[in-house]
Amino acid sequence: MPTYWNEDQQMLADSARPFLADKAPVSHLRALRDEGNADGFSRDLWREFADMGFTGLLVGEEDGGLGLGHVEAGVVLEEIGRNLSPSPFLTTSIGAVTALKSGSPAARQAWLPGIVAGETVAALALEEGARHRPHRVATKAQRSGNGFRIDGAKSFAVQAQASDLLIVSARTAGGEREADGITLFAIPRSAPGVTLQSEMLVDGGHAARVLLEGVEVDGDAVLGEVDRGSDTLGHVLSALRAGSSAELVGLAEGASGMTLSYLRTRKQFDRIIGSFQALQHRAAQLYCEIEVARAATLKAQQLLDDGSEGAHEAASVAKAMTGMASALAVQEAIQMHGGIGMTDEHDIGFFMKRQRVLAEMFGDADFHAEALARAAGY
Amino acid sequence: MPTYWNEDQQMLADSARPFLADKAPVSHLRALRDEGNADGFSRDLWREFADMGFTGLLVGEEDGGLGLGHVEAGVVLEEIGRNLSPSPFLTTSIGAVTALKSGSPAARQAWLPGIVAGETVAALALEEGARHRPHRVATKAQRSGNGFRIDGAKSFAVQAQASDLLIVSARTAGGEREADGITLFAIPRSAPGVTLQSEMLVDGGHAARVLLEGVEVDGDAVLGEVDRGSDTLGHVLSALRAGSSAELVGLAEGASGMTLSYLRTRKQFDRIIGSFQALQHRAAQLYCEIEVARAATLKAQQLLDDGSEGAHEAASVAKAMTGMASALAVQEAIQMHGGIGMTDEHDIGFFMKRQRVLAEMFGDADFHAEALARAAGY
Amino acid sequence: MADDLAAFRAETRAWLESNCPPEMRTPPRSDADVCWGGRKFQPSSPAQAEWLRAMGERGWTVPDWPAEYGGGGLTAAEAKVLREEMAALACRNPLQSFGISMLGPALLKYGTEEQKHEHLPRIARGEIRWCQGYSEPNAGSDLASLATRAEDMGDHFIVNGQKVWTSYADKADMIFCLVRTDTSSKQGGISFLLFDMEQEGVSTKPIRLISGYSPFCETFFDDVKVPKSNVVGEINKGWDVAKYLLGHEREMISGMGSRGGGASVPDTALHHLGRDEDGRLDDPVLRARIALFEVRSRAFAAMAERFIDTLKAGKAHAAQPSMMKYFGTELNKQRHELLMAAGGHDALEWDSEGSNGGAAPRAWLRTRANSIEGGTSEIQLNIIAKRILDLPGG
Amino acid sequence: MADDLAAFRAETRAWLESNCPPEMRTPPRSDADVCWGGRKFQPSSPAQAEWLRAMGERGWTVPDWPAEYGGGGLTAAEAKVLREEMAALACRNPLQSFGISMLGPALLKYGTEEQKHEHLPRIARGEIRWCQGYSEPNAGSDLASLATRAEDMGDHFIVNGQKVWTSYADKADMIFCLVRTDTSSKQGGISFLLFDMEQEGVSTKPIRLISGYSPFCETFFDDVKVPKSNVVGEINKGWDVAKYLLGHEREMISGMGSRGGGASVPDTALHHLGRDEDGRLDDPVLRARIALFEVRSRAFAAMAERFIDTLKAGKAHAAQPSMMKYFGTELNKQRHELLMAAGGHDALEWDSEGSNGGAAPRAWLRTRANSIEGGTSEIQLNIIAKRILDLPGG
Repeated sequence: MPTYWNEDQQMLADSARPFLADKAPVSHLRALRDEGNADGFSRDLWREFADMGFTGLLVGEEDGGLGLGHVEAGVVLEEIGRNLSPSPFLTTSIGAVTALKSGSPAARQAWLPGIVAGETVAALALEEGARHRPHRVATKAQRSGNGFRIDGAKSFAVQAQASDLLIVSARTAGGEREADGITLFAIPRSAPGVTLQSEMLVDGGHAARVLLEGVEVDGDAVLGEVDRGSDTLGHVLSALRAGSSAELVGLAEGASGMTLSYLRTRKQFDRIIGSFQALQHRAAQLYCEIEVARAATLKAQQLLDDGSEGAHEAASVAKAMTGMASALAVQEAIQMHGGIGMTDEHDIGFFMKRQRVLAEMFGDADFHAEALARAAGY
Repeated sequence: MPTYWNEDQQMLADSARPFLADKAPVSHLRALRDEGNADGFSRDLWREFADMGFTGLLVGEEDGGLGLGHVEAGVVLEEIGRNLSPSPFLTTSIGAVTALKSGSPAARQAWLPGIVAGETVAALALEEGARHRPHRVATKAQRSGNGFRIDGAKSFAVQAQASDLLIVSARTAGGEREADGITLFAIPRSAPGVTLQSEMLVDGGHAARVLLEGVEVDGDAVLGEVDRGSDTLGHVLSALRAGSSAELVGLAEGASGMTLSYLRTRKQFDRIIGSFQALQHRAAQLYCEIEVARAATLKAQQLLDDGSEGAHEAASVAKAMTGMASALAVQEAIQMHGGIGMTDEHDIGFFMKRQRVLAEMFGDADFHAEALARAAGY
Repeated sequence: MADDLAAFRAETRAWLESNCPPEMRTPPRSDADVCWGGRKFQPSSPAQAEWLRAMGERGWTVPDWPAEYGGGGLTAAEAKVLREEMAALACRNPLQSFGISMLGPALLKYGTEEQKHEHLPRIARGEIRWCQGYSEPNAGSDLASLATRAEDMGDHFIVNGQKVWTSYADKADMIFCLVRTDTSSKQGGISFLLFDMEQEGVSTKPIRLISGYSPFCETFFDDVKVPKSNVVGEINKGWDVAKYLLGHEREMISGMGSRGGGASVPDTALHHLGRDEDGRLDDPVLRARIALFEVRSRAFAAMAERFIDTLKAGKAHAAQPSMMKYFGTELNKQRHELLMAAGGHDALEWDSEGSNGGAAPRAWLRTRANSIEGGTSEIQLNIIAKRILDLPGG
Repeated sequence: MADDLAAFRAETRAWLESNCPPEMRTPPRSDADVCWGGRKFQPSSPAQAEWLRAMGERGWTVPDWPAEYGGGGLTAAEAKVLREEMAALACRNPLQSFGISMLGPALLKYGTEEQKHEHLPRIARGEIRWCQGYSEPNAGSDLASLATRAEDMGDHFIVNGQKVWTSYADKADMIFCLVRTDTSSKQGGISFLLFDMEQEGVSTKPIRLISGYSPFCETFFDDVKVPKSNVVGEINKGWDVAKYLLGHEREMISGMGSRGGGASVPDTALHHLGRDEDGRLDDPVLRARIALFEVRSRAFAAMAERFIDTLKAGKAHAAQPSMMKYFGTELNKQRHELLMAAGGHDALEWDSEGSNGGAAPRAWLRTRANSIEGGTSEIQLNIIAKRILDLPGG
């Protein structure tokens, strides 16, 4: 498969780009933040995502979706990243949909139509500590009746407050740091015993601590196999890592595009500052970083769509590389904008804030470099 | 104590600088290499070091030396670094002399006069693996008569082939990776059972693998206390780390000075290349790195001379920081010189080669960052 | 002389032990807990007020200024002993002040006797809080193109114009300010004025930053009257004063690279991430990045000490503050990038109680300005290249 | 069409399995074990000669060149399949050649039919080894100031002058060379000539590098006679050919960032340093630096694949080779810095048997030239800034 977009994918980009630039530019995020919107995103926009077909992009045609792949999801995510458009797309249409693909017919029937319609929002409750460590699961799920009883606490569940569905990892066997013995569950946000404590994040989004106290679910809530949830979790995380990588590529491009425009017009000491060679070289280095990150991301998406074994590692490479490239992008953007870039009034600061959240989610460069080293046996 | 040279130290620098620039500039190193000199240094120069008082700089006045400290040793080493002057100064006058300070009167009497006179050369046989790990000692010293019998193999003993005296770490107790149970010995190079296998290094110096087979020494050969050699070893290594840091500061300055001269005169595209802003910024960044490395080095020397507890960590900071700063210095030097810098005919390549050896000796930045992290308890 | 110093050290230690309140031997809990003095000063605790009074009375807020101007009159060696002993007892800096770090040195060099006697003692005692009026809209790092005009009315000037990035202008009592008194030359026509912020015609408007804080203001001058006796240095030669002062500003900002009162990066990481089975920080790659950072941080602490020593001894290159400013602020940015990684998800919280009101991300965002304010990193590198390394102009 | 490709893949795999000798399915043991072809070619093994013959006969040394010029005539998709299958079987590149990577593409675009038929098949079969005569003393990266003159003698030129940094000139059969045919304009008066290195008036002198190797020569022309039919493109318009070709050179050098045949950094480190009690590489900070490097290296491998794909599809920006050259060579330098750290003391040995003749330090030193030869990193960054990012000239 050639490692560039085919015509259909290019057409999707051609429709996603004006849609997001028009409906959800940075001013949209700013307005939500300034009005103190408790969801952190617009439900109207989410329904418009549905009208565009984005919500069900990864959902199979048999379940009412478009049946497209991770490359296409990445096309949309890149535009989301470029515009910092807040939406549940990544968590719901990538994360939850990938998880639900391993679910029972009942679970799919229960949740997918609402997601496709832009009515249902899902959140991921997969973390318990201060950094991404998806296999450290202390939350317990014990057999109870013909289902399970779940007790524990999950942290950093982004957009959980606004959600209808929680994808929860819990331990059905094994010790706290073992990959084996994890099971994934689809739990209604409204289930008795679920309580949330939501906090605003640096980027204007919201994340919750999720308390699970005697939450009862039946067997249909299990996604994938009992005790073998780390397989399903692996697929969900690789999809999310490739997806957040695409969003970070778009974000990095958005920040660097804004910076390049500034460099081409701003004058200091009677010269266009973009003509200073030191800035030119840094801008060129940043360009290279972003291009390499983009290539790594597309590779991961293609391998995921192929169902290739190498997809998990490729997703780690992509997430680590985009994390580093986008960090450089926002740092250089702020520095090159000078004082104006430090003001809340200017949009560029939003890029730095969003980058930090996205880079941390699903593992940063430190996490993935370590994971790849372990996988390579050193 | 103010953290700059006092008048006496400045005077020492004023005499060391022309002496080394005159007697042992880079052309001296080149000549030794081209003639295939097996020692890798000039014995005549070593005797001239003695005439200058350098050889016995750290030796107490009661033992015929100048009784000066590590700051003064650093003054000389900086000029050695700037000129890439090959000599046994670091190993003999810093390493061996510091070790012999913990030796018996007999050991001091046996070796110090020759060192002060520039007749005796000492080598350090403290390594066994591919990187600096001074506490991994498998070489065994077993009680035998009123002395010890030593068996084992040491690696990377610089200038051992040309030496009269070997400072050897051996295990008198404990397991292979324990700090306790190490003892240091002063062993004549000519002792029965000592054999060497010497190889040329990238910088034109020589290092040997030292085989010790049933080498018999008496109790006077012990430096410091039996089983407590890691104390003595700690002092020797801190002295060597501060010393090699000073040499690296001089080396970095030598390389960057040569590069700045080139930048100020070389033209390309009809412009002095030193006027290109991208190169100016990189040169300025390098300047900062070297200045910070210099400050860290002086701090370590002063703490060593004070006998302060913090000296060991300060020496680690200095060695790590000078390792990184000098690496940048030689890399930028080669790159900014362009093609001419890649030719053997030009001197700048010698700086890159020597830097690599010095940075590796007594632990590089990786080693010392790790050591400091462990010491800080994380 | 070594004996004298030892005696001075003992006395100093004894005085600090009996005069520094225990509450002032802990790091400030937040920015609001730092003492800036001034007419509007509201002590965060009685101890804070007492500590300022005791130190100010002795002139030890400015230990090396002459005693006749309210300083401590200490030698360089004595001042170093005082710093060391304060560090040993973890005494807080009694007074953070642009008067001390910027205006004071400029007045000592360029001020008239009247100006020195009027302003320096009040700076030393923290009675007047100063702000700096250099930058203007559209001027950025390019100070020479400044446009605020001061019209010569005989015995006074009438000032009109606008400043920007005026640090804490809304909290300051007085301003030292660059104004254009001659439009015929760029750097030659600038004068250095002092005036009161409470008088008519002066207004300020805080600028909200990405951190959510507003340490800077826009400041507007509308027919502000300033007597000519308030010019520091010669009329039209304010640029010399400004440059001298900039060096001292950079010196101050460069101090940010040293850890100051904040939590250490390793401790923060251990707190959030814990240890692995071997007792090491449970994130191996981050741990290595922190370890390499700590090397640089500790080396820079040695540099900061050396810089002060050489400066006080008159041995520092005139452009050395640029080097300190560049390295210190870049290091501080790296420090906060690592603190954010060390804090992980926790450090992303913006407003919550558990996050102390989002202290970590706000401090992180604040540091990004360090390499912009007071002359960008790029300006500092230009200065080093030209003035220290003697590289030719473009 | 997918079916056709699958069939082609199966055939290719089968052919490679029966035609690629087992010895050619291991990485070259050293530089001397790489096949460059040419009149003076001394195969390091019968297998090497056989592999070149088999691939050359099929045109698969240059799979996407037209069959009529000795190429494989494959489509872009087929050529990719061939690359993938060769990688899967670990087949060596049968022929390393400046004729393939540089001159060939230029001849295909600018050559006459006669030139194509004369040179391309012999390049494909490895019969003629080419070298490149671009750089001159005192010209460095500034090719436009070149001084080698070609005097017009009617049906031929007489060439006089000197080249430098001529890669393997002492081993080459022929040279493609830039010469000045008109002194009135800088870039406009340059022509692109082909001629034989064995003829009278051509001499070469290897340049010893810091690695101890001499891959480059000084090359001297003393009244060398070159027929006018050996001009590629138009007379005085050689600059266009040269620029086109430089892009392909950068493409080739950028490939150095990918690992190629060498040992991996983690494996080298494990070999020299071993594992700690937890089975991790026994040097935690180095391990982390390697892990972060491996991310970049693997990401760049994806970039290299994408670059080739977009290039073959005509979708790559004309200045994209500059990006590949810059990133690839910088990455390769980092790789060798890490290999040196991984090798520790062992990697410092220069001439010993155990160190394979100092292979590690020599390779390390050799890589430092990667970011200088073929246009420095600084030149590539200038090109990216101006031609891709559209930033204004100084």
